[in-house]
This record gives sequence, C-alpha cells and structure tokens, in this order.
Amino acid sequence: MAKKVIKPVVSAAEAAKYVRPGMSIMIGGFNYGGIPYTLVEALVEAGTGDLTLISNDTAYEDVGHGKLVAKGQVKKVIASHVGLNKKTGQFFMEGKLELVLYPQGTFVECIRAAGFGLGGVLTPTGVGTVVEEGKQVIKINGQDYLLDLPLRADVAFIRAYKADRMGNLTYFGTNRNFNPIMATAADYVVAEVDSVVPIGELDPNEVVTPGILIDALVVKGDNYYANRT
Amino acid sequence: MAKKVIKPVVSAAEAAKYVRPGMSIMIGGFNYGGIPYTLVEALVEAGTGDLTLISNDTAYEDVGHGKLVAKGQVKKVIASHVGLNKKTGQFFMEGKLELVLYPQGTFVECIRAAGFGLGGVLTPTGVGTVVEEGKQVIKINGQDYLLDLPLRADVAFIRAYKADRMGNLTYFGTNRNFNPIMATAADYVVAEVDSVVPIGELDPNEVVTPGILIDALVVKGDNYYANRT
Amino acid sequence: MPIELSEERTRHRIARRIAKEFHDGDVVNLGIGIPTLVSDYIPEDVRIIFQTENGAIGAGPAPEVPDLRFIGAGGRPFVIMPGGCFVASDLSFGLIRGGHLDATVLGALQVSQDGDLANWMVPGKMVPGMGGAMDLVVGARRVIIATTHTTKRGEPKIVRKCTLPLTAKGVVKLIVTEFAVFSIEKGQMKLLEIAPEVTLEDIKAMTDADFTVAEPLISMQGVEEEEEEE
Amino acid sequence: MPIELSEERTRHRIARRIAKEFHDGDVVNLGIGIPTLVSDYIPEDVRIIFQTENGAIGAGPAPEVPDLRFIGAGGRPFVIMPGGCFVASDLSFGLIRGGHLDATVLGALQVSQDGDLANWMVPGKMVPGMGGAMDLVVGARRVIIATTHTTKRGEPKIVRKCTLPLTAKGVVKLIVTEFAVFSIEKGQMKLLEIAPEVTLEDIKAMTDADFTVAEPLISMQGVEEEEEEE
Repeated sequence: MAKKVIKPVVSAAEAAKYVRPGMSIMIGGFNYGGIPYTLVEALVEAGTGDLTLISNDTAYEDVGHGKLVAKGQVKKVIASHVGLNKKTGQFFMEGKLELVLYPQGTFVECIRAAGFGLGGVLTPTGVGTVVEEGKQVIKINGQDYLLDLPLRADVAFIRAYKADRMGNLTYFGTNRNFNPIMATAADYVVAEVDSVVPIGELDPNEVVTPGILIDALVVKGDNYYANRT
Repeated sequence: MAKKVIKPVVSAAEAAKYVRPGMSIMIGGFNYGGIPYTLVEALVEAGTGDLTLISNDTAYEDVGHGKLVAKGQVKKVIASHVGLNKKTGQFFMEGKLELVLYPQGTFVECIRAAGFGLGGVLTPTGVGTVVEEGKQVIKINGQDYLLDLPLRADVAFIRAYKADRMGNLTYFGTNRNFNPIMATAADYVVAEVDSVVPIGELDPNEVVTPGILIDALVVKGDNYYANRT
Repeated sequence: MPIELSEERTRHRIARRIAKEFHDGDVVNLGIGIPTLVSDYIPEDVRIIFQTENGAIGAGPAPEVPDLRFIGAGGRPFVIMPGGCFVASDLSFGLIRGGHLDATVLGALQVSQDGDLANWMVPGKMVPGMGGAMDLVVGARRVIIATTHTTKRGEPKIVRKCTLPLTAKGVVKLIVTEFAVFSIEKGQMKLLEIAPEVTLEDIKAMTDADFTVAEPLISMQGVEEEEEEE
Repeated sequence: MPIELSEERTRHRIARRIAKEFHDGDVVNLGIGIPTLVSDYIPEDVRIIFQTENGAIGAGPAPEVPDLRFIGAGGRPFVIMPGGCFVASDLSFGLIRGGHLDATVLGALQVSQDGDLANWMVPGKMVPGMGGAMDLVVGARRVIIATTHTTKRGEPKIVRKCTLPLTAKGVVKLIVTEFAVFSIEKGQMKLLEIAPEVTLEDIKAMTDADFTVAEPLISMQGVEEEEEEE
C-alpha cells in the first residue's frame, strides 16, 4: 500500500498508462501556468477516453489539457472557468460533455477537503445564487453557508519545479496554483518537474509538497509550452 | 484599514501593549518549539490579565506562555493538550480557569476556517466521543462528521525564521507548526523572527506567510529558549 | 441619451476615478477589462499590493520579455514586485474569502440598488464559469464595480433588482461609471459624483434605481485631469 | 497471573514485535511511551518514514547536540533524515486525517473487541487533552496498539466494551501486548500469536473479550531474538 520511498522517474508515455478509460483525473494549472504539459501531451497521444477531468479551467482548445477536451477524450469536466476553450462550450451545448462549475475558491477547498480527510466545505461563496441549487445550506451564527462536498480523483497530474528522488517538490511562480492541493487528493500522483535533484539537495524547510504524496516523477520534455513554463 | 506596507520593527514590550486585558490571543508553538518566547516574556512582564489564550498547549509552567497561565493572566484556555503545565490543570480543577480542549487537527483547522473565511469544519475526528457533546453532527454520504466552528483572536503572536520589511516570513524546522495558520486568523499579528532582511532578499517562491497578513515584527531577544529555538 | 463618450475615454475615466479610492498599503485584486487599467492611475506615493487569484501577491507591470511562469489571472505575464511572493490557490482564496483583501474591482452586467451583483452569466448563452468572481465579491472588504452606465443598447445596468443570475447578494459598496459614482451603504444607494457632461436628470433617466443624492453633489473626480491630458 | 515480565522486557518485546509490521516505504507516526521504542527495531532493509504530528516528515534519531528547532511530538530533539521535510500543522493533520499515513502506533487504557479505543481520559482525573491522538486513530490506515496486557493492578485492558471515555470507535486493527497479538477485522477480534510464557488459557483469563483463535496459533514473533540477546 505504501508508496515507494525512491520515486521512479518515468517517461510521460509510461505515466499516461496509469490513466485508464473512465477514470477521473486532476490536472494542475491556471490558464497557461502550471499545466503538466508533457504529461498531458502523452495522455492526448495515448487517446485514453471517457475521462472525468477535474481542473480549474480547460485551457485553450490547442493548449495543454484543452486538447483532451477538443479531441473528445473527456466526458465530464469539473472546473471553475471554461470560457477560453471554445470546444468545451460547444460540446456542452451539443450535449456531448457534462459540465460542473464551481466558484474557484470552493473548487480548491473541495479538493483539499478530500485530501485532508474532511467531510466537506462550508463556504459563504455562492449563497443566494444558482450555485446554491441542490446544495445543503447550513446556518451558522446567523449566516448561511453552502455545504460543498470533497472532490477526489483516481489520478493527479501535477506540475512542480524541482523534485528530489523522494518526491519532495518545490514550485515556481504562478505555476504553483492548484498543484500542491491536487497532490493530496488522488490515488496516484505524478509530478512533472524541471529537474530531479539528489536527495538532500532540497532544503527541508523549502519543500512545499512532501514526497510521501507522490508516486512517480516525469522530467518535462521539449513541448512548446513546457519549455516556456 | 490596510496594514502598513513596510512593517514596523518594534520592541517586544511595545508589541505587548497591543494586548489589552480581556483580549483573546493566539500564541504559536508546539511543546518547546516555535513559541514566540521574547514576545511572550514581554506579555508576562506587562502582567496583562483576563486573557483568553488560544494555543496548541500551555507549554510548561516556567516556559513560554506557560508562565502566562502560572501567573494567573489567563482566564480561559483553548488548546489541544495541557498536560505538561501543572498549573493549567490545577487552576482548572480549582475553578479558576476555563478550559476548552480540541483534537489537535480540529484545532488547527478551526483557526484556518476563521482565517480563510469558512463557516466551520466538518471532521470525522471525535465522532462517538465526548468531543461530540454540544456539537452538530452532519451526515455526509452515510458518514458522520462533527461541525466545529471557526476560532479567531484579537491578537496573534507568532514565531517565524526570517522576515523582510514587508512582513514576508519563512520558518525553520518544527518551529513552523501552528504559526503560519495563526497568522491568518487574528486582527493584529506580530511575528517574532531571527532576523529581518532587506526587501528582495527572500525568494518569492520560498515565502510561506505573505507579508500582507503581518502588522509588526519583533527580533528575538536573548531569552534562554528564544536563543535555542 | 444624447451624450456618448468614446470607448477609450469611458474606460480610462472609470479606471482613473477608481484609482483614487485606494490608500497606501491596500491589497487589491483587479478583474479583467476596465479594472485592469486601474493600476495605470495609482498615484506614485500610494503603494498598492496587487493580488491575483492564481497566487501572486505583489504583481507588477508587464515584463520586457514575457515569461509564462509569472502570469496574472487573465493570462498576461507580469513582473513580481520586490517583496512580492507566490502562494497556492487554497491560500490565495483563503486571503480572498478571509477578508484579507482591502478591495476588488470588477465589471458588471447588472448591479442592484441594494448591492446585488450579476456579472457572470447570461441565460441562454454559453456559461464560461464564475472563476474567482464569486469568492472575490463575498470576501473582499470593499467591492468596487467598474462599468459603463448602460449597455451598448442603452439599457440601464444599475437597476432596482437584477434580472440576470446573481454573482452575490448585497456585496457592492461603490459603483463607478463614466458618468457617475454611487455608494451603497446598508442597502441604500447614494449618488456621490456626477460627470460634467450630464445632469442629475440625465443620470436619473439612465439609472433604473432609487438613490439619494449627496449634498453637495460634486463633479466626478479625475475628469479634469483627463481634459488636461487631451 | 503467575507470570510477570520486567517492565523493560515488556516494553521492548512489544516494540520489537510491532516493528515487524512495517513494509518498506511506510509512513508511520509513533506515539509516546512504548511506541517510541519501535523505531529501534526496524530492520535495516526496511525504510520507514517517521512522521511527527508537529510537522516533521522523516524524523530520525536523537542528535549528538540537542537542537530544539527539530523536536518530535514528545518534545525530544531529532535529526531530520535526508529527504525529510517540515510542514505546518494544517498539512500535518491533513496528511494524518486524509489517509496518507500507513500506520500509527499508540498506547491504550482500554481497547474493546470491536476496535474501540480509550487512551486519553480517566474520569475524575485531570484531563491533559487528546492532543493529536483522536485525529491519528481516525485517519491512519492502520491503528496498532502497544499496551501491557493488563493494568498494573492486573485488570484486563482488552475488554468487551470500553468503560473509559473513547478516543474513537472501531479504529483499532492490531493489538500487541507482551503476551499476545490480536487482529481486529470487521468488528471481530482474533488471537494471532501467543508468547512462550503463557497458555491460551492464561490469555483467556487476562482478556475480558470474545475472540477467535488463529489456526495455527503461532508463537509470538521476535521473542526468540530477545532470548538470543540476553
């Protein structure tokens, strides 16, 4: 059951095989930043279908995991904003894609709740709006809060900066975004990184994601965006 | 309303004046580690009374904020473990001290809920125990969770490692513990640090607590434990 | 409505006026569109810390060489300011929801006289998603709306009651249009400032809401700077 | 009970036996008391990552020169292992509650045959607080109890139903005492191993609970190593 102490450094193609048809997959990133481009590209090439995609957005139709949507590999999207990828809207309107939208702060907190073993999230966000529909409203000290449920996935593909062989991760710039949280909330977590450094090289005070959450590492390839992020 | 961009570096005695009788105060630390010893010492010397202390533990009767309890400055303790400070138990048994105990994971999550604007915490911890008493039990997907409410304070005294003049903070070793979370959940936050470095010296990727949460900085003094932690 | 300002002038007037609302040290999140322009008008002696919901605190201007590892919520590269830092999305929204932002500036489809905001969804059209907007307006201490006074078709955007789906209820504190500045306090809207091109009657005609009028009702701040420039 | 082991032998026997439960890569939290000793008996080819609830992942042995900036939950200094790291309390308990720990080893006042645990509070006595125990037993994948078989006064600690206030319900998976090893699966307790000093009848006499007996019932693992040493 335990994850390996020394994490395997695998090819993106190999990592993409962990994702099987019908699975739910979390993919880190916000707009162009912090998407595990190399991993996502391999999943696009593998053509694995019937996926539930849990990601802040669906990028652009020809960028990152936006391609998964555009290629029809995704049956359901759980996100906070999908306006930049025309295919997401089109497929949704055509009834080819299920779409669940969350306020972004609720989205990240629901993922954290799953990863942190909490029963749900009580947020003031969305009270009195359509977001409230179908959700339990709980009054606490006279104020209404929505009860949102935890969001978990079978696999998470995340993007980090440096890793050591024990899987400890640091992040760079606004690439950080959802990645550290998603690392806590999936059964199998693969991190795409700029480089893998020897054990002991990362300052233990500067590690953001503890290696015990990580299953495998992939070094970023020379994908157009991977090179630029 | 906004906090100052450039944080004042004040003496511990000056910082202690922000704490007025009857206030609630969060103090970071776990056992010996991560207590803002210099700040706490100044508060002990100021003799400010009638305090509600929110801290993981009450240290030892002659160590750190344990002295606040021993000197009778505290009317109420909210904590997860108080067994190492004999005075806490004694005063509680004598009816001189109100005591509220939380499971440690619930304790930190309640502080975070206050700082993060959430309505409460839904945790499986404590279900079926005396901790459940007086709390709402919410069933989610067939499992029971306790609803714990946010914990906020008037002032927080925290301990960090390095600060820049904009209040950005890093932490060192197990001194980190509750400090970054408490920084989010009080109206006035003072950080005791090993050193204050020029703006721009901290790597923006290595900052743990953003300076926008901090009101004032105090450099640690030559207190016995401050020197050793 | 006989008066119509150029889109350029409208956008910059609103941005310039909103920039006057901030104080040294304020932590501010700017939405896309007109709000983005606000940063161009902050006085030099006022240090504002710009937060982006994707995790930057202290976002600065665009760099000479774009680097996609430092982007704002709209996807545009920026330079991180000295003393800035990066946080993960949970802390970013913790700061937002937890009341650690002094203000957020956002656009609107409709604002009601008691502060309800609709700015994310037009029924029947494809819904892009609310992104961070719902959290921002619930959490920021002050919600400032930057909007044209009416729609392109001349319909009021400031209304008695929003007909579009809400982003949040009762959250708006200030509305700045190219013609007027309104405050909303305790569910009561008040006209504070008026642009030189319009009369109180004009404002009443293009505003479908009840509001009181400040005494004195002053001329919209910043418009005079505009004249000077051009 | 005619048999009585020295406190030293009791403690080390339990710790040695529990150490055999772990696999390479396991993330483990050890409570204070007997559980602390478990780390001394981990085989050299098994790499265990010790987590402490105050925020260390990869806590190692005591240092030559104590440094209070690296302490375990019991307050004792340690050396951080290569590849270790430090986290804040919210993430530390997120790891605990979120099922990211393979096991936790804790002491007990009482354990019931269906896995209820009481280990934090004796009514009438000053309550020290539960600390992290309630989270640990709810969150860790496997809860292993290290306890003497009976109290100092000879009363059973393994019981039909706990009379002391609970730490959690139905969480215990394995109980290791100086005389026996029990598993609890689906509310059913089973005796797996028995120490050489006692018979099945002895165990029954000092255990106030219903349990099945494994076939074959084997001799408690690790006891033979003990003999070799002394």
